[in-house]
Amino acid sequence: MKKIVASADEAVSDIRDGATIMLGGFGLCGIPENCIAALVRKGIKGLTCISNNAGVDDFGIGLMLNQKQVKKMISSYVGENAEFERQLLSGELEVELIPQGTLASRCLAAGYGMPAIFTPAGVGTEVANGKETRHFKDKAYLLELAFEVDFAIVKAWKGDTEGNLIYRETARNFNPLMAMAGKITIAEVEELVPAGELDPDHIHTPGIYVHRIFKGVHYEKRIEQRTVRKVN
Amino acid sequence: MKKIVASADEAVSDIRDGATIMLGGFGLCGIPENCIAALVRKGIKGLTCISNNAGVDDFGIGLMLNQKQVKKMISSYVGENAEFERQLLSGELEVELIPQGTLASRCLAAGYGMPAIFTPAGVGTEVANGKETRHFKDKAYLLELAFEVDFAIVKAWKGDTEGNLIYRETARNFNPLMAMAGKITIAEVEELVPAGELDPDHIHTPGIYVHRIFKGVHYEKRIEQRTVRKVN
Amino acid sequence: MALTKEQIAKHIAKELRDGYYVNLGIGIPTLVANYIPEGINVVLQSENGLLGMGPFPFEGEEDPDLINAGKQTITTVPGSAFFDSAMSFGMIRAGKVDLTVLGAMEVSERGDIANWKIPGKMVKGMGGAMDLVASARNIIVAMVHSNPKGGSKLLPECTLPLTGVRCVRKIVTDLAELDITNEGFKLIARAPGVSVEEIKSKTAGKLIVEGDVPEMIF
Amino acid sequence: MALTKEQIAKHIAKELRDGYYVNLGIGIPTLVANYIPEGINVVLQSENGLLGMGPFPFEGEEDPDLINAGKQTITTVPGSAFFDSAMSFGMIRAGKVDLTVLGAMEVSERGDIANWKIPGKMVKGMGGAMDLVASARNIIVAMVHSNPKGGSKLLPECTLPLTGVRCVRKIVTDLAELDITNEGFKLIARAPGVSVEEIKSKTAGKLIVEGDVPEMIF
Repeated sequence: MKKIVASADEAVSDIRDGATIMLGGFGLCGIPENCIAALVRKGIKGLTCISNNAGVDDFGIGLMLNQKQVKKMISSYVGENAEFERQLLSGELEVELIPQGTLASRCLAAGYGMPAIFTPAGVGTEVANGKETRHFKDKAYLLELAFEVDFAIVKAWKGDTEGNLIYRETARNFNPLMAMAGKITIAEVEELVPAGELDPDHIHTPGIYVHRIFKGVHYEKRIEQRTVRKVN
Repeated sequence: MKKIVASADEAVSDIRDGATIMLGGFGLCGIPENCIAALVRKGIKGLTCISNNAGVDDFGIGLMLNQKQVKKMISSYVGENAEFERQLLSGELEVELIPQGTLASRCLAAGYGMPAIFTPAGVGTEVANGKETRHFKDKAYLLELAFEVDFAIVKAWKGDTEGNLIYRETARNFNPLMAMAGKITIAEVEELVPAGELDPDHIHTPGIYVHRIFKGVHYEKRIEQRTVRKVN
Repeated sequence: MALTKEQIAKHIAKELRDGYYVNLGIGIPTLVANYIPEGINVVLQSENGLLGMGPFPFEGEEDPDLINAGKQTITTVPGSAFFDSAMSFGMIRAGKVDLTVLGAMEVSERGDIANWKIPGKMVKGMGGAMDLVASARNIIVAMVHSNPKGGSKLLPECTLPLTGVRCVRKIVTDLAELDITNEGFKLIARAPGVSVEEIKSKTAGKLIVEGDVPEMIF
Repeated sequence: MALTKEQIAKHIAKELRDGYYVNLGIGIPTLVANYIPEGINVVLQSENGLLGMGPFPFEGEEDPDLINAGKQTITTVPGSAFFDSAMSFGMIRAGKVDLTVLGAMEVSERGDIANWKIPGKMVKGMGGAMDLVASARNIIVAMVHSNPKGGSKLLPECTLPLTGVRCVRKIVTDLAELDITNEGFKLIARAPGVSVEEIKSKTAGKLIVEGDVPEMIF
């Protein structure tokens, strides 16, 4: 069964209006640029997007927000983005904010077949509202449920024809977790190689978690906060 | 703070009678041979050992069993080992058998600060006795608690002076999980290199989980089931 | 004629589909890998931390760091990946493994399975069996129809301690292929030359026979 | 004289011990990295998936794949390691990070902290702050003593939505170093030239002053 697809457009072709999708990346680092562009071209609406951030005005998920394709964002940190703020305040966009570690763990739980996990994050705060709190050894934890999503879309550095993925530096972030959490997982990679070329000890996401893979093009890899030091 | 110790003997020097220790490896693959030898030399008794298997008569944890150092084994599969069977039947040795995936997940839970996890393994069997069963979406799961252990002892292929570890092939198995689960984690490696020589993208166990590291010697790497095919 | 172990494996191999990820237990299940139909690619998972298990190594090429869940020396195929035991059972629990084939001592007509413990005998442990049967989406049992004393291994209720409940979907024995249904064991195919009556007499649990039951073809 | 941001950071840096793994939040906490005492090695954790964070890159050497939790371009030091977000927060939850320094809008005398949400303003989210404060063994808050309107940020109870409860151990402000005790804020040290009376007048929560409170030394 071939996992290779020709393009981002083919990869996302069966994502429909109203789907729940996960998108890897932290800020603009390690985001699936090609698939986001394809989703914008496709023009589907009413999406629920699970992603740590929501992009900026003219890049990342911000591009989908501009086209009003997103009904709901589930993130840990949003709003580097004026259009996002406008839609939120006008009630066009719904936002659910969850702690970053909880976001990561709920992906992990999905990928590892665990229906729920316990985390102390948010105990005693409004995040705990409506959730079960349970004590283990006098410490309180919240019960947080595994995500269930139709599609997970991730970006890796290298991939092979079996769907094995390797990420680079901090562009790894949520990508391997979301790759495990999708019913259908789509991976775009900078370099696509034949099976056998990646060292099996170096693989971060085994191909069993990946259903479609393609070589992305024209990565911009925009930097959100360019910080440098002076040469002494 | 230096993590490097000179030898296996130094690494295990503060493990006392009655300690609970985890030992990495699957069968005889990826076991901490040097530390096991040091524990045998040290002669401490009354140990509770958590390890997927219990070695064979004259190798692995079997060497500690021969010296009657083990009070209790917590494993998923044991008894390739006549002395083990004798001690078990005579009541000298206590054994707790737990499903292999549960063993792995209880290590992961410890390493990830999760007090407990849910798994379907063992539902409706004697493994479920005395445990909480809970349904999520009509499927039953057991609540299994994170391990709490004094010492975790693991074997890696390569390590650096910061305690970062890389495993080789299926010698990885439980090692990265147990490395995360120890209050004190001891790592023995085949090759010990200066910080900066390992590719940070290739590291399986970040050094934050490792407290002591040393270069092991004289690895026998015994094969338990030598199976080959004929050249046609 | 009762099937040989190889024929049991060969018959089970017909269940393989292109792209399947498959976990094969020790014994007869291991043999299934020898009968993967042409044009079909499957990836073998070994629960000690490998996707893409290959055949045994040639003599002299054994690698002690490279073993399967039966602790046998093995090889990898191109495109393989190594991972730790938590991820290995994670992918099993998450239903990413399409098919699990394993042996059994007893199977009940509801699909309960017992394959890890015989009271009074030294218990070696369940290994990964409880995780596999609790999690795999599709579990096929490969076993002989009767135990060494001649008793049926297909029972109304298991008498041995259970490994998992209501999890087996299909059984292939030396005599027959049977599906687990809400009503009991449903006879799907007979070993060549084995009569429905013989299967009936050797199946203690409820057996459902509908219409003409075909013979297996090899 | 009230401390500068740099002095707050420098004073907090005295808490560092050799071998510490440290997570520094955005703002003043980030500056702590500039004042690591000589002879002390600490490893900086960035919760987006890095141990061994180094300084900002030289111009032209920015790598878009290498950022910190503040989304700034950074570098690594020898011996660094990358990992995913689940492992990153896993090591935080498991108490492997020895010290976390972060900013706050309000801290209560019980050690509750509020630093993520102001009702009526656009809420950007808690990011990793709730995980950090719920899990780190040792949390130091770096902030100014009073809010822009002159009100105290050290309160009997937080008025803003909480980030975490009973988690802060120490606060270093522009005026003072204070420990959270069962009885309230305990004054440990004064900024040079700042009187106990001034600190008392600017601390709304219960302040405990025992004996002679030393001045900070820089």
